[in-house]
Amino acid sequence: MLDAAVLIPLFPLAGFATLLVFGRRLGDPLAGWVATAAMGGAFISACVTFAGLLEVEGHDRHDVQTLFTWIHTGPLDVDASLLVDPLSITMALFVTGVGALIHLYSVGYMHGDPRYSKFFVYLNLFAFSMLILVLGSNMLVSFLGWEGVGACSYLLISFWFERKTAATAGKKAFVTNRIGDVGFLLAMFLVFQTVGSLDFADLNEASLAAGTATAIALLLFLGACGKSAQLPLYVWLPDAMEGPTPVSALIHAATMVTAGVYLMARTAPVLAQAPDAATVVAVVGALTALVAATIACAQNDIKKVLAYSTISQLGFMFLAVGSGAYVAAIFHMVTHAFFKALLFLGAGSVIHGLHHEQDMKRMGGLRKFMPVTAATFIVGWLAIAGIPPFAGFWSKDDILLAAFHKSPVLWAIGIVAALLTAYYMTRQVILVFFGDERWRNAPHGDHVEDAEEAQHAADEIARGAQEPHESPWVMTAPLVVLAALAAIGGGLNLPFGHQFEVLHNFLHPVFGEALVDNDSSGVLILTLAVLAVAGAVGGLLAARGSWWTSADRPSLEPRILQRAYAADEIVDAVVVRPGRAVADAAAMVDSRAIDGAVDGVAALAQASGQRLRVAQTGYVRNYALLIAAGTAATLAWVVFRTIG
Amino acid sequence: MLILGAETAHGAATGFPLLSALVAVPAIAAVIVALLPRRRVEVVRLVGVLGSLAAAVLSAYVVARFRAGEGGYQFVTDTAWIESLGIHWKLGVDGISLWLVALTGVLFPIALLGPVVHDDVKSYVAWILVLEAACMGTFLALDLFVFFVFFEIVLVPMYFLIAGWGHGRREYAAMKFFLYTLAGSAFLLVAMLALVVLHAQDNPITFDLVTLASDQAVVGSTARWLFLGFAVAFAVKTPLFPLHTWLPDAHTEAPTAGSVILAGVLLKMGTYGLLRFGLGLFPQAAVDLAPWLLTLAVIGIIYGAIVAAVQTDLKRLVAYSSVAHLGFIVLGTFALTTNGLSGAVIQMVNHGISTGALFLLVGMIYERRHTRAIAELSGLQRPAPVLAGVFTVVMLSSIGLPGLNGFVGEFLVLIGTFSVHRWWAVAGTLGVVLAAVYLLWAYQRVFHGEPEGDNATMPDMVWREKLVMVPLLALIVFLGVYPKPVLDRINPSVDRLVEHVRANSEPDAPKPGVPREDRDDDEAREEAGH
Amino acid sequence: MEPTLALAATKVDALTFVLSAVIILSGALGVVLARNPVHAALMLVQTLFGVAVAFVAQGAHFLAAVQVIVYAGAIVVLFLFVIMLLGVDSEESIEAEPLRNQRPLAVILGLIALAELLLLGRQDWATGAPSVVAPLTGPAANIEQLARVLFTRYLFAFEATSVLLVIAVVAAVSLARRASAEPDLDADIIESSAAEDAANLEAAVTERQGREPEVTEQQGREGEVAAVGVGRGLANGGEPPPPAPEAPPAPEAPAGGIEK
Amino acid sequence: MTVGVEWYLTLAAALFTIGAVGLLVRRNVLVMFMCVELMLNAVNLTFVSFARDLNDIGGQALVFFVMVVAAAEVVVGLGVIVAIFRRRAGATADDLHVLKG
Repeated sequence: MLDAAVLIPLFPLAGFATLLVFGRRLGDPLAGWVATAAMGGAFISACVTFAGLLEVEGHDRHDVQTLFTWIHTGPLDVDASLLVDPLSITMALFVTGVGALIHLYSVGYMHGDPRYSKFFVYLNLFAFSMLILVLGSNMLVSFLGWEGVGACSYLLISFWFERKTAATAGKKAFVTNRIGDVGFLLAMFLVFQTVGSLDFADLNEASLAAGTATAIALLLFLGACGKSAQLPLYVWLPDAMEGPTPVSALIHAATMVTAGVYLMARTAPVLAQAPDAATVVAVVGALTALVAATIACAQNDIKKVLAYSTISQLGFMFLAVGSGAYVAAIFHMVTHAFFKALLFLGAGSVIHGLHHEQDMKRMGGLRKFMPVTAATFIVGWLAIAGIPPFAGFWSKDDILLAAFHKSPVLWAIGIVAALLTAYYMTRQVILVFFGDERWRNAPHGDHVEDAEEAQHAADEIARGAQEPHESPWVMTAPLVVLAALAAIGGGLNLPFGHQFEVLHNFLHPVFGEALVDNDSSGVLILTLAVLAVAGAVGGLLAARGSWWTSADRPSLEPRILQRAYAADEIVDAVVVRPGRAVADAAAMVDSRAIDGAVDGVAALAQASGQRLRVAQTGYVRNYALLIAAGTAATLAWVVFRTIG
Repeated sequence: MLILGAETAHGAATGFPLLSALVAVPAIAAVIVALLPRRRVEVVRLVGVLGSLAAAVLSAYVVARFRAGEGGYQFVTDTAWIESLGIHWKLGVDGISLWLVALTGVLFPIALLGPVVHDDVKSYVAWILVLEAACMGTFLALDLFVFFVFFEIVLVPMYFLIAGWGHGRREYAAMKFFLYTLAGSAFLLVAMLALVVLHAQDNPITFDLVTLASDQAVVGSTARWLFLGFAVAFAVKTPLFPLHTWLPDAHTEAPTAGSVILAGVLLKMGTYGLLRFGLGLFPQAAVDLAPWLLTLAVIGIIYGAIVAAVQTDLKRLVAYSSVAHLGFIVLGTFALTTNGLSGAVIQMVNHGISTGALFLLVGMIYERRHTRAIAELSGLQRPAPVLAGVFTVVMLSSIGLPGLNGFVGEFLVLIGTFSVHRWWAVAGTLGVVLAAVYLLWAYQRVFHGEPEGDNATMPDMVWREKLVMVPLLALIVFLGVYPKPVLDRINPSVDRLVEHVRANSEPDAPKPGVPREDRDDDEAREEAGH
Repeated sequence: MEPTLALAATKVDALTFVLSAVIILSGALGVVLARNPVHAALMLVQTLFGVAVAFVAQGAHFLAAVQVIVYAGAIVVLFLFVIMLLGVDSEESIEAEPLRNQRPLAVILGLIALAELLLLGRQDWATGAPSVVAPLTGPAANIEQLARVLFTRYLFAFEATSVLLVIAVVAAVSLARRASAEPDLDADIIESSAAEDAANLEAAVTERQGREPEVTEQQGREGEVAAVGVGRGLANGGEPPPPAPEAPPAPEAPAGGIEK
Repeated sequence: MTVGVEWYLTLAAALFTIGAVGLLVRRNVLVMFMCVELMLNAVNLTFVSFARDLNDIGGQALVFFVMVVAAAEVVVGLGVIVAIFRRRAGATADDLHVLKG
């Protein structure tokens, strides 16, 4: 049954190939259904593989399936092989599961788009890449997926390429990711040099020198920062919201951005050997969680809030990784996938219902018009805010506990970030679903750039149908499923004793010794949990107090936060402009100095020719005179040779 | 075919002179084209395409019959040419040249089929066929003299292709290309003759590469100077920073087919020469001077990418990207490790495919829009989704996305360099980021956004263009996913080269006695190779 | 050989030498110094006869005959024919020498070379090995000896020279033939010579302003082309372009090569 | 006083010099041509002298060839002159300087 692992990535690949060839002929919505079916197949394969894995006993749950030799030169021998173990199958399960739901949702969301089939081509290719990433048994295969998801992310963010912002955002995402990839690449080189193999298994078994371990861990973390949008490489993720909302849900919330966490977890033994690097990871994670949360408090774009929230939550995961709590990180990754995908899809449903309105200040009171969306969104809100017994509480609590063991300072940062999370999410829920129906008065669609859409919106208004509407079932069904998961997902890993820690036990063979088992006293756990809940409730109440009555409170939206600490401007001033200047200077040097030298040589030849052409008078007697002079000179030389 | 298969099957060098045929077929086709009447354009095209396809089939046959796992030269042809000077018509392939021959075989039919030329088709086709013959000869030659002859012949058809069918400042570009390369070749000629003469002091005179490489008659500072002579010629051709400025002009002004061949095949002569002659003839000097060349390679990677980023001409941008990519090849070559060298060889092939495809695509845009200025293009993805899609794949390959061909070479080069010259590899890895910057930025400006003006009505690819792109795309994906067949044939030869360099560059014992043994060994293997 | 006879022979030899030397050198100087080309040609005949005498004095009887018949007889006559045909028998102004320092330099260089030759001659005149081909002194007559060598050892060269002569004849015919296919061009160019000055001046003004002071010596390729163009214009009755004021006056231009 | 080969050679050298100087100073193309003939004759004289001195008929054979070549040269040269003079009525060597750099 483990052999079904091969099918997991194969299904999306087949879907990709089918749609690439026949996509346009299948059209809307058949192409979407094909893609969804492919994801469904992948999910079933993952379930089968999972079942197969459960049949194997404990520490033997580690199976490498080699497909073919990929690159083999000299000492380097890399197979295209898949690794089936508890960690990878956990990832595969939630990637395929959440992925299938989001594919289903997209069938409805993308309805009517001129490039409908292409969207699913990209989406399937993304799923394939993501599965290769999590299932790869060595760093290079994972890197294949790693880069593949980056490329698909690029294609999907700039899906509506006519919009300049979308195109720019796609490019920004790819380039920022590439910066992180340098870290991944260098880490691979270093691993190969020291370990002699790129297999995760070999790397994790190797005992490395402290410096090497730190270097590898930090380089991998650099890669993870790029992919998982951590400080300072997070700037691409908010812009990535230019992509269609299902993309934001799938790629920029649930799956791809968690790849960095997965990578760090996968190479946990290396991090365990490098305590300094672990500290760096934890600190960066905590700071990211805090900074992004503050920014999220002042955003008005419904998706931007969620984007910064995602960054913040990813920061929590890295805080867990850095604290050695890999299970907590994976746990939070899974629950986060549930509730953040839910929130994004809900936001998408709202945007869809409001004809591409994304400004929360022009929403309000939508719960009456979109009951299913509102209900599920509220579940997601409770989950992310950390209100027990929803999923987010349990995973976040795990992380904060681990952080406390690492350092109380980190815990304090974490708890503030959690408080802010509750605050901004509550603000969002109130602004969108409660309060006045501000969309009635708002000048509708003035920010919509697409003329066709504006026309469409105008038509809707003319027909008196400008009232928001609930989305079709293909969109709400995934919401309901995800809401259920967000509600009960915490059950995966309950801190009530060993037998309840299902995920912990399941993943234990993977992390083994790398896992720090903190024997915390029940009192401490309880205290911290109560404090966390208190923080969450505090944030919630603060937001209710501030935003319930009025949506217009500029004092609570400082300009600096709205502009996200001017990060884009700083990047522009520190990286882009100097880079541009350097490039211009280099181009100038190239054409003036280097090519100038070449042309200068040519000009020199030409100029000397111009000077010397005067000697060619054209008078034959002049030439004859020169010949005579040459003869006399030659004779003189002979005379001196013979006589002198 | 059957008979000839039977003869080569048991490794006989005699029988059908397969490699000579590889050179002769395009040359004969060129002569036939030259004899055809000028007005029969269709016949001319047909003969040209058939000639290049025949060469492609032959090269595919060579690839198929090539015995993997052997590092020595195969299919060796050796006939005395100018006996008194020890010059032989000696051709052979090993795992390194095999793929360059195959690349030549693939790219020329594509270059002939892809872009359509309307003026003076006869001369155009004839020149391209002459070029193909010369390229084949360059990669197959195992005699320094024969190599030099082909190396120089290449310039003539390329000069006429640029000057005759190019754009803009084509005369300037053609002249620059010709003179620049010729100036480099002067160093090559002098160094080559010096090597042969010095070798002939104690041995029978010969231009034979294998003998010269194994005898190691020239050592010490002399070898370094001679190596520099070779290196300058090949660095111009490669081109290595700062000898690269002929390339943007030549690539930009050349006709599409010229750009494809220039980038795909001609540049490889430089890197191939460095590898085959630089390392083979002067291993000690190569080791001594490797840090300098590595530095230049890294500068080329970074610098080429940076300069490419601000180009306003799409073709020029692709041209500068070649500078960066070729930097990777040189980096891998002078890392002098199996990984690095294998990566360099496969990167030569990859760059030929990717950049060749990029030039084809840019040529298609130019044919439709009659401009290459990035500023005048916009939103092409909407009117031409297929073109945009193909461009995306090729671009990602050029960026080095895993799963596509470009990655394999870059990765091997970098990982091979990292273990011996760590910081050079780190700097080279930064080029990976820059490649994404300039290509994606260009892609955004050209294909993304609203199509304005004439861009909105630009026609998409026609079936002929799709047909031409299909093999390239297939190779891009295949080489990225399953490079094993290629690497399996490259590796033994590369191992042999690395071993040769290692054996002849022991820091304390470059005495003639040591390599003598090695030579016997080599010769034995050479015999086995026959 | 008897000493008296030998002495007598020596005296005859010396006399012959001195006579022939005077004839040769005076004729040569005459060629160089004669103003009239016809005179120069006649002085050339004198020199050629002198050389023939010197040949006889040294036993080259056959060559002496050929010298008189071919050189003096055929070649010089050819010269005279051409002189008459072209009507260039006018006297050249010996005083005018447009190239600066050409004359003194020529004489000085000539004398230096001569002095060097003679200096070398003091050391060693002939350095070859005697009788490489065939001995000069022998029973057969000079003409027979020469024929034997020519038709054996130098046969190939002999045949080659015959081919050379044929080619020369063909060349002469084709060169001298009036190209009837393109009479306009010829006419134009001949007519253009009158307009050349103006054209040159114009070219000088427009294209090479101030680059070189001596416009008269310009007459570069561009000028030539321009001249043809202007020549056409003149032939069609067009006005010649007015000479630029700052250029030298037209008569100094080199159109009238041989002064009347 | 014996008339040795050096006498004739000195004479030939003088003749050659006169011819060469004439070539340099005269502007009439035909006269220049004649000066060339003078130089050729000077060389012929040396050949004959050497032939006698070295007792070798080869020198005389060479003179024979020189004469033939001279004849051919004169024919072609005069043909060229005729062609030139037909195009530009009356010209000296100095007028023919279109190959000026």
